[in-house]
Amino acid sequence: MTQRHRLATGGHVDRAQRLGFSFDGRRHEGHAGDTLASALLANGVRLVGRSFKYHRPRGIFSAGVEEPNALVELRSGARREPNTRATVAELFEGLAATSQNRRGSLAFDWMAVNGLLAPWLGAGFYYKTFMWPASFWERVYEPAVRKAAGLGRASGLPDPDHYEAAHAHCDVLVVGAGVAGLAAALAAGSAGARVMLLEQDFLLGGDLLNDPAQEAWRSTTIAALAAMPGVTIMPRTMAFGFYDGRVIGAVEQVADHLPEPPPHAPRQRYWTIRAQEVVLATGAHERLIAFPGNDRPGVMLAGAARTYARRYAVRAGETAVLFATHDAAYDAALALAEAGTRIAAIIDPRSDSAAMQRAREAGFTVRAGSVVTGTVGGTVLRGVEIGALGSGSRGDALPADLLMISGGWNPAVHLASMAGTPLRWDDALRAFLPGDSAWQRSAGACRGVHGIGAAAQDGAAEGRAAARAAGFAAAAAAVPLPEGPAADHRPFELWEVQARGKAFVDLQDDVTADDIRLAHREGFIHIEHAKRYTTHAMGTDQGKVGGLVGAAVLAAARGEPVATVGMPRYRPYAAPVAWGAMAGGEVGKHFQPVRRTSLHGEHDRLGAVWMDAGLWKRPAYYPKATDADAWASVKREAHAVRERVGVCDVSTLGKIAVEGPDAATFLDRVYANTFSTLAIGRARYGLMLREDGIVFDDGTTTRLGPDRFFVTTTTAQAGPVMQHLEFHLASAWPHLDVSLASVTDHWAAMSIAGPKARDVVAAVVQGIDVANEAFPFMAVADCTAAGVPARLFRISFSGELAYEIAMPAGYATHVWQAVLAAGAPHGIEPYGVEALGLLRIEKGHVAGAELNGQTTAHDLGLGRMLKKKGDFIGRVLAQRPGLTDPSRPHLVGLRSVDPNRQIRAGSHLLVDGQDQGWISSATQSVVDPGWIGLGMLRDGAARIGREIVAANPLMGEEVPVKVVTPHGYDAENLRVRA
Amino acid sequence: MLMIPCPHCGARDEVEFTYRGDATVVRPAADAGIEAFHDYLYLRRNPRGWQVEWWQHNGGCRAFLKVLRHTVTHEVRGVVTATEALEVPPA
Amino acid sequence: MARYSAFRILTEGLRGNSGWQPAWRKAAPKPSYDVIVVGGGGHGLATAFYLASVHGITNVAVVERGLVGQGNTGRNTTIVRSNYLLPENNHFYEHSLKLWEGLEQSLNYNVMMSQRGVINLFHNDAQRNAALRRGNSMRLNGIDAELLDREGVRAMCPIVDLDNGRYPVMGGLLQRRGGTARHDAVAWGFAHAADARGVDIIEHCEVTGMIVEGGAIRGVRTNRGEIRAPKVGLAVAGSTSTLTAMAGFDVPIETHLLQAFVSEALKPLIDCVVTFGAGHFYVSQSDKGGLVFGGGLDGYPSYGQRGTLPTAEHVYAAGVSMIPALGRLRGLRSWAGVMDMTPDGSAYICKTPVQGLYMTAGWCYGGFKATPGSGWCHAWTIAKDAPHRLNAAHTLDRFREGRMLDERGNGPFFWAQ
Amino acid sequence: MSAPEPTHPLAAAARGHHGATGGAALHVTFPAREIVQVMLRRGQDNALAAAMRAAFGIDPPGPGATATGSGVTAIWVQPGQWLLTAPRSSEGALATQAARAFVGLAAVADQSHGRTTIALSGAAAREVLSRGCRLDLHQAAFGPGRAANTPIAQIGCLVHQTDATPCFELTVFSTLADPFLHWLIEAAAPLGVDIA
Repeated sequence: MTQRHRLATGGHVDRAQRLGFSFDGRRHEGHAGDTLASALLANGVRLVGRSFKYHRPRGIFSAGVEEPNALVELRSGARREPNTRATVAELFEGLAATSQNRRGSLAFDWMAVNGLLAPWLGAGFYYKTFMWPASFWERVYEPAVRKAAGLGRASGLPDPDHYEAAHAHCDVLVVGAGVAGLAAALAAGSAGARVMLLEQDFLLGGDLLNDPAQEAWRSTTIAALAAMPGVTIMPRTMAFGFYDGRVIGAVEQVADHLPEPPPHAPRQRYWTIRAQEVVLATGAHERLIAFPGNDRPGVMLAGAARTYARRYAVRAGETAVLFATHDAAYDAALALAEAGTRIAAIIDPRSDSAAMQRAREAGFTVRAGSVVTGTVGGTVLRGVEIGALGSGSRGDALPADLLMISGGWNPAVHLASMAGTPLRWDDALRAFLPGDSAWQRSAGACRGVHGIGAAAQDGAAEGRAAARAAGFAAAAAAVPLPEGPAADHRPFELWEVQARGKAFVDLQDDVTADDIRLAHREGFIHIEHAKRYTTHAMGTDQGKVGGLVGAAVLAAARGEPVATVGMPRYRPYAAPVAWGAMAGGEVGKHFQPVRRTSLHGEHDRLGAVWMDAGLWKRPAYYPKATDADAWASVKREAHAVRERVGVCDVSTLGKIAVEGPDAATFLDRVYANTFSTLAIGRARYGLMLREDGIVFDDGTTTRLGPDRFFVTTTTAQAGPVMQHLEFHLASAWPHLDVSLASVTDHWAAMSIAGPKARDVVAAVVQGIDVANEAFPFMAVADCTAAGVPARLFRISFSGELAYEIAMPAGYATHVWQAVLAAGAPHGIEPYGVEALGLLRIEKGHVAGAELNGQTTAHDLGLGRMLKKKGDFIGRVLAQRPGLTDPSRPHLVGLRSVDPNRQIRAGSHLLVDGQDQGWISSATQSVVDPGWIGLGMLRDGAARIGREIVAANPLMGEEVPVKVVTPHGYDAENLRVRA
Repeated sequence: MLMIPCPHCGARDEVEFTYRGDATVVRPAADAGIEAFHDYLYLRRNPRGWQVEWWQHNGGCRAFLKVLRHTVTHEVRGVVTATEALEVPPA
Repeated sequence: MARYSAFRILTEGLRGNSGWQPAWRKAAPKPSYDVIVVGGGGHGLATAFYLASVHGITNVAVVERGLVGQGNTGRNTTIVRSNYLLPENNHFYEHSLKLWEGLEQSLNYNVMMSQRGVINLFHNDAQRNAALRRGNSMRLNGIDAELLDREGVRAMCPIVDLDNGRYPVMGGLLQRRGGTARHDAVAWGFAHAADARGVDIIEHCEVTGMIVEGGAIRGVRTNRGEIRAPKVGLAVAGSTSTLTAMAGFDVPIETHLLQAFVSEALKPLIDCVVTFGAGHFYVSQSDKGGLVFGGGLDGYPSYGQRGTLPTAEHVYAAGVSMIPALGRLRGLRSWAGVMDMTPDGSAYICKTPVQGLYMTAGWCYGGFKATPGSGWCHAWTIAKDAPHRLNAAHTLDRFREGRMLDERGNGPFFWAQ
Repeated sequence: MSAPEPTHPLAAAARGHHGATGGAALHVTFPAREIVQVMLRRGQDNALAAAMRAAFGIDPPGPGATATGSGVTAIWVQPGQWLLTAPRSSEGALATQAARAFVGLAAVADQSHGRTTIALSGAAAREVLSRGCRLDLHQAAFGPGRAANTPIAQIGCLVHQTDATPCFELTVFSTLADPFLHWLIEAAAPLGVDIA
């Protein structure tokens, strides 16, 4: 028979919608409105999991986010989600769940043998043991510990769903849509504030859902809120953290209640919400009582049993015992009795109370002054042992399959605490309540105001105050609030019933009251130490139901009040959050945006192999079918440049327009060399240092007018250089009248290099005489290129006669095609970054590998560039002895003695067996075939001509190399000036 | 998340800004020597409390701003432009 | 105090574990000591332990503002390695790693050292070349390092997605002897062992002033009274500047926060420590089953021990980009430590401008792995009033001299540029 | 040879409908624009205002604001900096006009090719932008004529609301226009979007 524990009427489930689901392969049926937990209970499934350490049988303990026990693997395949709380997993058609942390079946988990070893597996046992023999920890013990530990299994497969981020702003954010939250949102919304109302549940109402009498107010209020244009209601949205600046992080479960997300929809949405005011109406979590066997399936929080009966119309047991410490818990007995459960007894340590009398009048058996001393049964509860308060021994057993317990209620102060709110102990509620805070307002049960009517009043008052504080001063009309019976949540102080047997304070991590006492005995007397030593309150539930109980056991051991012992600090997250949600949409291929030059399509058409350069995609080389391998392509391209002509996209270089009356002065200060003397229409190589005297960047800068310069940077440093310039203009020299504009994206640029470059340029460019005398090395002029406005630079990185044509980016394709056409008769080849690197290494030009943030101008052979007079960034600190030490590694050229033996960047340079430097760049030469490189070598200049060793022990290589000048190719620069 | 009230743009998320160091250190005169530049570049008061800092609103108006911020509570109490001054309150 | 042994474990288990004693005494301060170590984290306790065990100096107080091991020792991501480029750093960290390798036996405490391997992934030629240079530096200095190609990475950590990310994985630099240890146990183990050698560990004892007379340290003022000593060592993580200010000098340090995260507990999924090269993310799995992960600094000075969302978003995004299977797992907890960040990213273990005042500081985000080495070198420096050769370069004055220990060429206070 | 028309950075972008079907709530176009960055010289505030009024009929707008006149819109972007935008006429026309008008008063940089404008309109435009934009775009906080620079999906974006539809003109660096458009399409996919 299906759903044999389902009530015929009542609750917030839709009996017309039958949803099939499975647990451990067994088929069951539930209804829309169920959670997995309520559906399991409806079908009589009690045993749902195994505990962390002792593999004890565990059942459903709560009806909400605080669940420590009922963790399952939800779904299957790549969508498997381990450690999913059955109590919050919304049921859908076809849901498949599997129990976890067991070997063998759930009913016969042979790891339960750990329970027999419990005397040696107590708190912190691993710190004192597993040390003998010394080598065994990693080889034997640790693998076994790891395998046994952990809870559920990850799928190990890529998550097929996607996630998105979202941002919101509001005047008043209300977290929690129980009665207090609804009232707060209603009050704030009525005042005209922009309100967001977050509720982690799929239904709004919280405890209102457990009282049919409140249904009218609940539905009217939800409808009223929905009708307010300024109010946004967000169910299935859990606020996980409260951050600086009144920013709340929340996750909306967009599609977790569906078999899979609808097309285009994310599984979850991660919200960052900036609020002017925050009202926390997060409710309270009922807490357990520690007594032997308090973990057996069938032991359940009283409020949860009541919720299953009233909200889900499920009878959690046939014969129940209620173990209550306060009057409010008695409603559970009433609810279950209404549901048809036989209430065998109400056990209460108190001698008398109003609820007790009412219960007796209603015909319940109440055993005052008594406590539960233990439970009996196997994998499910069969009986409850009852004894007198303080007797210390286990009492008689009363048959029952459900034990409802309530040690009191802990306000859910997680978010308030994260907001920096101090917590204060309340002696009546025996719980920590939020104190005063400038950052948030708490309302309702989360600040100890219980009962429908009182919580509603409290919520409305805080909602109104929040709206007022957010600038909505207009007195809002009084909002309708529900009436409700007062409920007394002040508990008798009973944290633990001491008797023989394991009494758990943390159900998930198998922490017992004895473990806490052991920690105390071993000196871990502070709550933070005890927590860490025992792992108390460190499971997925973060101790929501037992955290305070453990603290109280510790307090008792210390002989101090709980208030003094305190609670461990609350940190994000209020409840666990999906990794994918926190990551949002910028993952995988979209982890960072791809930056493309305007010639990207041209490179693609030419079959470029791409490489990443920061965000940019750049052509590494352009393979041809006739190339034997990548090196063949690279060498072919470089050959073309050395022998004929090549063209390369250099649009990625940073470009900054520097203008203003003080532009020249400014550049003189940010560059180590001088620009104020540069003639208009000329370019100059510039070297920029950091303030610490280390080389920062290089590039060519052009003077376009008396107060107009065009600065170029390396591709990698374009952003940092801009910020560096802006910072010094703002902080060091605010009096200089200079403006900076990044024009990197406006200008595309291509380098045309090789002996035939002039012929190609002459054919493409109009308006300039490109003859050597008329347009010498380092000349710059505006022109047209293939009919479009352009700027021509005569600069070279390759060591050949070379020009750079820059043009507005939208014309780059047009000019590129014109260049290829004009170059065709000369055998022009496009060349990529690899060939560019080959050419510059041959020529001895430094690049990123040498400008690595560890080298000085002197190290790089550029010391002559530093101007002798005047201030510039880096001038003073470059003079420190450690940076002028002549023994520092110095730039050298390197050549493999055997031209066929490869040398690699990253190898170290050994001289007489001593590590004296490293190879920064390496390639194959095309002018003198063989492997060459640049490196940094101590006493480099003095060692030119020597044969040393390039050692690469990582790859088992030792290659003899000859130290040569880095500037071996056309040392007189005849080619670039030709 | 820090919300920094840019004097030009209004309150914006910390992601739009980049911290750029203690704004109370001043770049020495060109002839000040190694010791002065060492102190400027390396030594930090690093207060546990209020500090005036450089932040660039590089995701917004790109202005360099002086921000008075508390290094424990992260509270931002004042933001001014680069050429204005901020008083540091007593701890 | 009795040693932990297999026999004791057995007999205690049989009598209800009722005979265990506190792991260390709750000492009260005496008026004077030979050495005061300020800071009861891993570094301070290790300093005290090595003062006692190596140098025979046992009249030592460790004064701790709060609890043992509740600062960065208890809030890091537990990684142990010595894969550094610069010889000054890799020699030091290798010494530290060797101390780790024998720590259980030295301390009679299981710190759960697990040499499961640390991989740094690289994604392009420039990163590969830098990894080669660093790995070769390690090898030439006698430290284990291996270059992994893509298949090697797949074999060590099959769950890493080599191809589908924005930046495909090209390979990795592996240090097999690297791994993890149980952070709390390190603090407790050093406390246990130092205490056993006579060191007074004084918790809830906050230093409120430094007693400096004639340029020399004479002791500290605390909320539990004045404590005199001719030598004082600082091991206070993010609070170094506060204490040096009490002694009258500023240091090249900015205190920043670094977030760390742990997932729900899972059955074994990741068997090594793996670091993404294309974003700020690294992850390992604790023995309890949680994935322990982190990334980069939040980017502004803070003593607040709590981070904000943008940095967390990046960490999670980088994580799921490296390992797409992480998407359906859940983050359980996040927290933050406060880091002494130095201009060049390397630490200080040195004398100070005040005679008799020493420090181990500036550990940036790498202090945990340094714990035994830092304590060992700090103890040496205190005992001999001179640095050991392993920490001779780790001075406060190196910036005056232009002898920075900048592993990555990031430049001074790179996060502030 | 007559000057060719420049290639638009999004010329290759897929046109047509993307994402959910059932009545596209959103429309995207790529208006061709000239964009000129104007940077005030020290002490020339009043003179520049006068010159801008004379040349374009508008006063330089203050922070967060825009001003439109005679076919040209000025958008405040930084202290002392504005973008002038106009529908594309001929290459460099607006930059040349601005440079002439502002001689000695401001530096002028043509950004027409460096920035790409994507116009997003539709009732759900705010909702789509909220998937990556951290600004408060609610009517009470933003509105027609308002503009702000902010990073969206790691890409710097000038968000300019041009009307109450609402329509937003999103101006980004041209070399990042493609990933930006991709982000926009992904964000809009649950609602459906038409690219014209």
